[in-house]
Amino acid sequence: MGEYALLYILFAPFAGALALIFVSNRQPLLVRSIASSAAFVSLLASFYLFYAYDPVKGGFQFVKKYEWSKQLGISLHLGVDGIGTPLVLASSILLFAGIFVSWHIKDRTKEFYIWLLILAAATIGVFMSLDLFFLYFFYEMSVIPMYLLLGMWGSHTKKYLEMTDPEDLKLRDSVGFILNFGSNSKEYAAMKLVLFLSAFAVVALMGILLIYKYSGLNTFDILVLREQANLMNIPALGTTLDRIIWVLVFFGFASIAPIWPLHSWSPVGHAAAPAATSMLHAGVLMKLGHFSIIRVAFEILPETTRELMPIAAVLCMFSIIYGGFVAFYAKDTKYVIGYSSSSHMGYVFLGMAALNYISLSGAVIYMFAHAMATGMLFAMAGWVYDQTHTRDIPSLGGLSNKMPFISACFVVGCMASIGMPGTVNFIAEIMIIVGSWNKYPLQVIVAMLGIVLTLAYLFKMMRGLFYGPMNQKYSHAHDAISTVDRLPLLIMISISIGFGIFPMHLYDVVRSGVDPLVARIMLVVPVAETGEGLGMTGKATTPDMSSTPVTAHKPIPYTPQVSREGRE
Amino acid sequence: MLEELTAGFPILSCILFLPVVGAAVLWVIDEEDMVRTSALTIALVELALSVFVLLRFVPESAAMQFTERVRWIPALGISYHLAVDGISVLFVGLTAFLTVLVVIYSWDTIRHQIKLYMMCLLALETTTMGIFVSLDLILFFVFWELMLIPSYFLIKLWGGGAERHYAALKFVLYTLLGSVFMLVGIALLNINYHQWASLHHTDQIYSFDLLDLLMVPIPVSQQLVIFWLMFLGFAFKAPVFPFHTWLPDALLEGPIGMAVVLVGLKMGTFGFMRFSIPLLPDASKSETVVMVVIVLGLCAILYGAWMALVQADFRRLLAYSSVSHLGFIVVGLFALNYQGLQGSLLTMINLGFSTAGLFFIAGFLYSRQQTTQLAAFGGMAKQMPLLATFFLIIGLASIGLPGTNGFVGEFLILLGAFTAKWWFGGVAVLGVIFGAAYFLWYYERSMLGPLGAAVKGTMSDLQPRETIIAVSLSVMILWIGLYPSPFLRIMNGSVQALVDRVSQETKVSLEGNRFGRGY
Amino acid sequence: MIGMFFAYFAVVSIAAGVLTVSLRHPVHCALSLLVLLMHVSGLFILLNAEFLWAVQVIVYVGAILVLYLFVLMLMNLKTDERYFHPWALYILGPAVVGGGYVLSLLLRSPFDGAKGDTPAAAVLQDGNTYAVGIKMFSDHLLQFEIVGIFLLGAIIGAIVLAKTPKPLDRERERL
Amino acid sequence: MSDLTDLLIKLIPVFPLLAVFVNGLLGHRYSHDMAHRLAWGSVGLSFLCTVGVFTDVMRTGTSHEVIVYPWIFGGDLAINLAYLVDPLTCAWLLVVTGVGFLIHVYSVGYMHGEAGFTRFFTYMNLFMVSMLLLVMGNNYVVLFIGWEGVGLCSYLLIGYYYDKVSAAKAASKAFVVNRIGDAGFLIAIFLVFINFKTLDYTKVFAQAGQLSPDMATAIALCLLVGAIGKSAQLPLHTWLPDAMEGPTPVSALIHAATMVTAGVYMIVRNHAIFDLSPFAMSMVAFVGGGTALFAATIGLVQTDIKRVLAYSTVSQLGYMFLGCGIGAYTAAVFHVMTHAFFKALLFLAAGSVIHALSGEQDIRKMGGLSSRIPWTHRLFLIGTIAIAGLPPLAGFWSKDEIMTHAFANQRYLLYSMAACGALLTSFYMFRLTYLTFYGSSRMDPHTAEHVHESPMVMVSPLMILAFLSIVGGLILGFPPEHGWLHGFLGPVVGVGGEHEAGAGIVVLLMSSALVIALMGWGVAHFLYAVSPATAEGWAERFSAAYRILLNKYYVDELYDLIFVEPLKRLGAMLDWFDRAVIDGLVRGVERIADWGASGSTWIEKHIVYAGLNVIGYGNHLAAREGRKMQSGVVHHYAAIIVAGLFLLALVVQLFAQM
Amino acid sequence: MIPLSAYTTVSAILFMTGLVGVLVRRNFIIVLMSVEIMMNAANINLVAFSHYLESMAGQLVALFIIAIAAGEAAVGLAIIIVVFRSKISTNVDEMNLLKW
Repeated sequence: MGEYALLYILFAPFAGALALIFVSNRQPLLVRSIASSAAFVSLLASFYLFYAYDPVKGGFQFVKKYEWSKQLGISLHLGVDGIGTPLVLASSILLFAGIFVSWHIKDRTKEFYIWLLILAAATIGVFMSLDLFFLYFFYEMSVIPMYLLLGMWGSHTKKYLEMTDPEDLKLRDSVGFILNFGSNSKEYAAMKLVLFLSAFAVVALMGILLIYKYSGLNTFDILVLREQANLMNIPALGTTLDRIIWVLVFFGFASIAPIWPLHSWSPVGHAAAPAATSMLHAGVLMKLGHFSIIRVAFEILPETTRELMPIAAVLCMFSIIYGGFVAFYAKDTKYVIGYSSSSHMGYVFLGMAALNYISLSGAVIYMFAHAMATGMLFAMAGWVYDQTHTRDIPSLGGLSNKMPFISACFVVGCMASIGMPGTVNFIAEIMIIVGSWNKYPLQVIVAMLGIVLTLAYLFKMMRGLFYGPMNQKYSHAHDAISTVDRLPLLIMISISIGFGIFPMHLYDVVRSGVDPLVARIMLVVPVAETGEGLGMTGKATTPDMSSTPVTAHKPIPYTPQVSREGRE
Repeated sequence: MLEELTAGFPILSCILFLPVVGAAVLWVIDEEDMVRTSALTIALVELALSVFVLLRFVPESAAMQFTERVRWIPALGISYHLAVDGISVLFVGLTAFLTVLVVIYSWDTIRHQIKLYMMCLLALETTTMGIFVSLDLILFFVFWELMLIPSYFLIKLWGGGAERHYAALKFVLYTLLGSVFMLVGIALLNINYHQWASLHHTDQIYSFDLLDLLMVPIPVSQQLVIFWLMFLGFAFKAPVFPFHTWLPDALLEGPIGMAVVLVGLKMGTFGFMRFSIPLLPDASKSETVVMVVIVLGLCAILYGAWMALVQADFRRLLAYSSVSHLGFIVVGLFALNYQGLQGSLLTMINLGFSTAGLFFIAGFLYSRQQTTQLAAFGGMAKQMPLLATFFLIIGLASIGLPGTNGFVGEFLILLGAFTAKWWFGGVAVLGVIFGAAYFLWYYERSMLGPLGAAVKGTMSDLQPRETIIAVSLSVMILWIGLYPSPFLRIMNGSVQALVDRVSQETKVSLEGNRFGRGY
Repeated sequence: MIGMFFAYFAVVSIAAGVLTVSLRHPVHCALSLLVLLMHVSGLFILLNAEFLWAVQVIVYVGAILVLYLFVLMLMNLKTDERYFHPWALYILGPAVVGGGYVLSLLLRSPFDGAKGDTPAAAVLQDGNTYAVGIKMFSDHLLQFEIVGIFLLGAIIGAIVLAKTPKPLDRERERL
Repeated sequence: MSDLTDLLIKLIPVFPLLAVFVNGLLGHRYSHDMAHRLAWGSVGLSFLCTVGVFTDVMRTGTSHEVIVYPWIFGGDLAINLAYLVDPLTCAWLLVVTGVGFLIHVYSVGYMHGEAGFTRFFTYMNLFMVSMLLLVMGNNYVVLFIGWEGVGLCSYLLIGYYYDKVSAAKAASKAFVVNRIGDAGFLIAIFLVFINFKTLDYTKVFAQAGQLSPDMATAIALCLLVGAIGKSAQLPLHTWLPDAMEGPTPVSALIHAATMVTAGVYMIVRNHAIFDLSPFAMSMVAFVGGGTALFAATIGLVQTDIKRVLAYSTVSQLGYMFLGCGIGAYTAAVFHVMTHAFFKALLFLAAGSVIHALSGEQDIRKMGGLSSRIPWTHRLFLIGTIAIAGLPPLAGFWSKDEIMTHAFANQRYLLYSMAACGALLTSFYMFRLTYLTFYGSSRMDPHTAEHVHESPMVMVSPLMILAFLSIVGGLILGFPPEHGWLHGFLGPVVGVGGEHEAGAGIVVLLMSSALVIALMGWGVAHFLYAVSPATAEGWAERFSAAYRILLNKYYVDELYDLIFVEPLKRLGAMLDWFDRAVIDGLVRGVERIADWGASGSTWIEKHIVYAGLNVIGYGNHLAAREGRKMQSGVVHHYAAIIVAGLFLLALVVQLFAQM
Repeated sequence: MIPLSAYTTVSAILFMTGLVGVLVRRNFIIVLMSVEIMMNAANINLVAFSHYLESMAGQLVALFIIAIAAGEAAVGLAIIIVVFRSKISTNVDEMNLLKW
């Protein structure tokens, strides 16, 4: 298996999807078992990958390259580094969990699973693509199934933001449509999501093509481009080309992240999507944005990244606070989680913006952690929805009597989402804080307040769902009793807590991916240029205090062995 | 023999995780009585272990004892580092002790979901224990935050008030708000360590370990920033004066057991003593900090006492009296001299018996009249002489009558404060007067005088279980009051080390580990 | 001489075209179309395309037009009151202008290009039919086959379309 | 011998303490008889020990310092639970255990049949323990334990009848007012610690000389505040009269003989510090003199038998303070001892009266009791004479000594205050006696039926006290200024501040004191035995003054107005502040967050979503209008195709031309 | 020798005529006939160019066009018949089911 691990991970779901085409919907069990076994293969391979990835060696491993078009310089070039590995793992975990979460889908089961598998496989494909073309290819491929998943198996969203009259379609022909959240049908969501993401994907594509064209290397291969492409100092449109490319790539991909104010597709999309899709969507699909920015912008345009990344640092504040506030106000469970996701993605941007070893590692771990946390929450919101057929928080309540298991898991999910110690989120959070403080103290404070806000709205939602008086209408609701129902939650919880308590390997893996990157980005700079005047106000006692870890005088050689053996 | 057997035995880990493991065991027990018995057994075993630790603890020593240190996240310098010294070891015993009492108290006062309640309680015990025995700041923070979860549910699910949801959320939010700032402070400490370590090429370039951090000098300006960040964390939890409004709500709405833990275990002020002061000695003794914090403390003393004077609800009264006591503790802490620190430490322990004891009393009253409003009582001493007696004993301890534990602590604090600046002590002394006033006022109106008009039926005197609680508290109160020597001996070494740490110049701390390793 | 013939064929076919478009009765239209087709085939002769002339006469006139006539008769159409589209005038004007414009373009263009491999002499040597055949079955075989399949498809399509639908199934109705 | 003494010293407080525990924990399991035997027995044992210690001290003249165990320590602070027994302590110990023992015995009779009999004795024993600690402690903190301990017991015993509202209130008041004094005392302790780094008397007094005068004044004044609180001097005297809500033996023991003299004890004990500060000394003196006069005036018109005695106690305590203030420490101690005898006697006798009258305390409803309860009458009369200062009874000697000192020190103002006080004392005490025992009976008929002499167990302690009241002065303090007591205490309090008065002056002063006392008697006799109507006439004529006096100069009301009410109002204000401002801030933050949330949502709705929807809607509009081209009519499509073709051609052409 | 532009002119005029027919006539059959006219115009063009450029391709394409015209006629007429069955009309304007 070994070196082909990536292929197993990537193509097992595709193969599953292919196999499903030939199965009839009359045999749902067969459908599910095919889907789950495909996902299981992928999951196993991902775990193998994760643990077989050698952080000491670092770099891209398990590389496979297949020529696709010689003329255009396109090849199916797969490989993972320390950043991709955990995300691949997260994707396959969420896929596996998602298949069990959607175990009870009765309508067109086969098709659902086909699209779900394709969605996940495409996402995984992005995480392991080392070729810009295929990166983009998988990126788009992961967006398109969302349309079908939302449009066919989604649910209409009601009562979001005091929306009015969801059924009155006449509104669509009037100006009222503009302010009409009544257009919150699943079709609206699906259309909005796909159009929005595709539009911005095209923006990113433009960036990619500019890279392709102006690098003059006739290749889409990231590894080649990052070594040889020289895009600096080409004047264009009153500025330099690299900046234009960077901005195109950044905003093109950041829209899926989603960075404020490009987030509006996301909550509505989450809300309309079926649970498993929401999980994958919020869990890993949004990370495509960060990941692609890291892969494309960070790798190929390091200097420009250093120059322009403060944009993200500014926007992330808005993401955090704004998303938190809206989540606080929303009355729909999935909107709450959706906005919380878009708020939390701000932390990832913060970690990325600070551009140092710790914070960027924190950002990557946060992506992984958030995948688990938000996956749990969406799974449970989905369960509640399946039982009560409403997501309107005010009309729910007291469900903890009916579903103790779910409510207990929900607590864990909330805690994970808040970054309660003991979950891997906490590790990520503290790394982001530690890393970013010197460069962006204000943002860190804002992020901290964001945590408080997160707790406020998640607890508010938890109280709304599970405590207080129960509506007798929902007395038939029942808990997740069977293994199939509990399995996904337990997997995600155990992963979240397991890595929260033993994050060493995860950390090593991520560090091995982040270190060369940060070194690339930061080392080209003379020390004087960054960090001066920020952070420490240290005085004569220890003059070196004024420098920050960000601007370390020399790269700190990353040697996991040392830290692993430690002292004593 | 016993020592040989127990050498190297991770007793602190056992203490730390026994309750939570016990809670997991409770999960599978269905029968309610069995649940209660098991919970009590677990709590008692925990108490036994804690007492064992206390007995084996070498007094008059500043050293960290029973150290357990396992690298946890080596890359970030986070380790699983448990140890107790004179500052923290008493809290271990206190936590175990109070938990036993709370379990006993909750025996039949908790009427629904007893299993879950006991589980939460035991989980709470683990987290509070964790706060007291962690030497790694992240580990500490872990427990600090985790503590919120059981607390939240205890308040929310078993609280008596109508506003309990609000109170629970308020408590959690408040604490979290503070602790996120603290987290930033912790991060800054780590960054500082990192800079130092990368300059000195140590093999550990990141560390959150208290002992490591203590070796590293911190520029004063940086210390101030970190100090205020951590101050917020601890002050919100403590709660120090202007941050106290969650306390009355949480105590009034939450169940008695939770209230006992909240007021009995002074985690916030412990944090000052454990982390803020030793880590940031220069900031702690800087003029502004001392003035601001002590003035806040003095405000708290008077404010809490005055507020307590006019409260008609006993639990609110206790909440404000707790604020007042916290004022004393803070004043003592930031007097930054031996008596102040020792007094504060002792007072933290004392309140675990006295204020927590009064909450038990409040609980006894509550279980009889379903309220602690003054209006529902009056002349209770006639019907419940035993309760009235214990009420008086514990209450007098809380107002610091000589011969009770309260006096020893308060006396030391006042002495320390007075030594630091005469008017610190001078103002704080007023709190002594008001303390007597509000307690006696409430006692007089609830226990003495003719039978109250609103008293419904005849109230039974203390039940055996309640008597056990009251008696054990009273014994502890009188023990510490009359013969505090064992307790003081336990503290002395560590307090001395702390005083040395604070009084020495920064330069000295550069050279390393007078405080650190020998500690 | 050839010029005469050309003028005749050209004028008549244009006139027939105009009649086809403008006559009221469909059968008349079909008949004038017949005239048109015949005269266009004449133009083919002038251009040395005998095979095409034959095909034009046989297929167009003999088959297609007859098909039209059959259909017309099948439907037994009456003359419409308003056989022009209501927008006719709006369309005619621009059409005339556009047509003039196209004409002017045509007249100004030199139409000169690379000569092909079959000059008139080569054609005349073995006859037009031979030349067409050689060309068709060598270089343009694929296109030829495609057209064949297309025709087949068209025939099947026509049959399917024109087939009289069965009356609704009783069983399904009962359901 | 010394070891034995040390052991005895250690044992003195142990017996009552044991009794406290046994009675307190097991008292409800056995009979009252057992309980009271334990109680007075333990005190008796203490007394015996005291006597043993006393003889040793008297014999050797040395003081003993006994450390029981280290109590509070750490850093530079070391406080032991330790005793210091020197002559001063011995004097107090004798009074405390001796008088205490008698009162315990008396209580057996007095409290007979009361509910909470055991509780009473437990408290009494606890009081003994505290009082013993107070006088025996070798440092300020042990003193403070006792100091607060007696306060607590006073609280408990005043509130003994806790179901009486007035009792409960009086108890709280006593405690809180005492606490005010205690706060001062605490500050004094801190000041001492700061200056001497120790709290042991011996070490402190050894270094006292190094104290700066200002600091000495500060310490002394703080100590004075403590003393004022405990000894019910102006302006903290208000609790003592209210304390009469307790059972009479309590009043006798605590609020007359022992506890209230603790202030005097403290001042005498700290004379080394007081001596350094003339200002503080005169403060002490004036507080004492003022209180003596002030309380005496109130005593003139009170109608409650115990209250009169209470004010008289306050007044007498004033004399003691006055004595201290002019440096006549021995005289003050002397007066403490004699006062303990006769005031205990008076209180117990009053208790006997009350006992006889089934709880009646209003002297207006007494009268003519001399025949009904003769023993009580006689004993009360002895007490009255003693306090009024008629030689050779005890009060004369001690009071006269203080006045002599005042005169001899040229503190004439103080002397005249004391003299006036003496006159008034004599008057109101005889007034009390007359109204109670002579004249016609004004009792309820119902009460009158049950009047009976108290049992022997009550009367016999009275007799002993009466005996002591008669001879105590002579034994202890005769000849004036050179008596046994002076010799005994001399080593402790020294002779500083005592001026030798000439013999002639002494005699003169004695006779004037005698005259003053007799005058008081005479006036009382005239008003209440000869012409009762005159008294009423005077009361009417000076009704304003009378009312002021009756209402104790409205001090309580004044305090309510100045302190209690504003405090309560302040509390209410703060409560409002807490709810409105601090909690309001929190809620304000919540509100802001809420605004933030709704504002963000508004933006989300009206800008972000709407912005996107505008694009969508534009698209929609374009489509809605544009679709009309899709008329379904082939012609239109064809026409458009054609038009397009033309356009294309045009474009091509244009480009070609370019 | 007749110039090429003569043929193209004729072809253009015929094409325009056919085009006008397509656009203005309401009878579907006549519309189809107009299409035939346009095809013939195209054929003339092709053949003429074939002749003048000495390439056989033009004629071949013309041939294919005729074949396709046959197919078109067959299918078109079949459609007309189907439509006529349901609508009893061959009026193009009435066949606007594709509207909007």
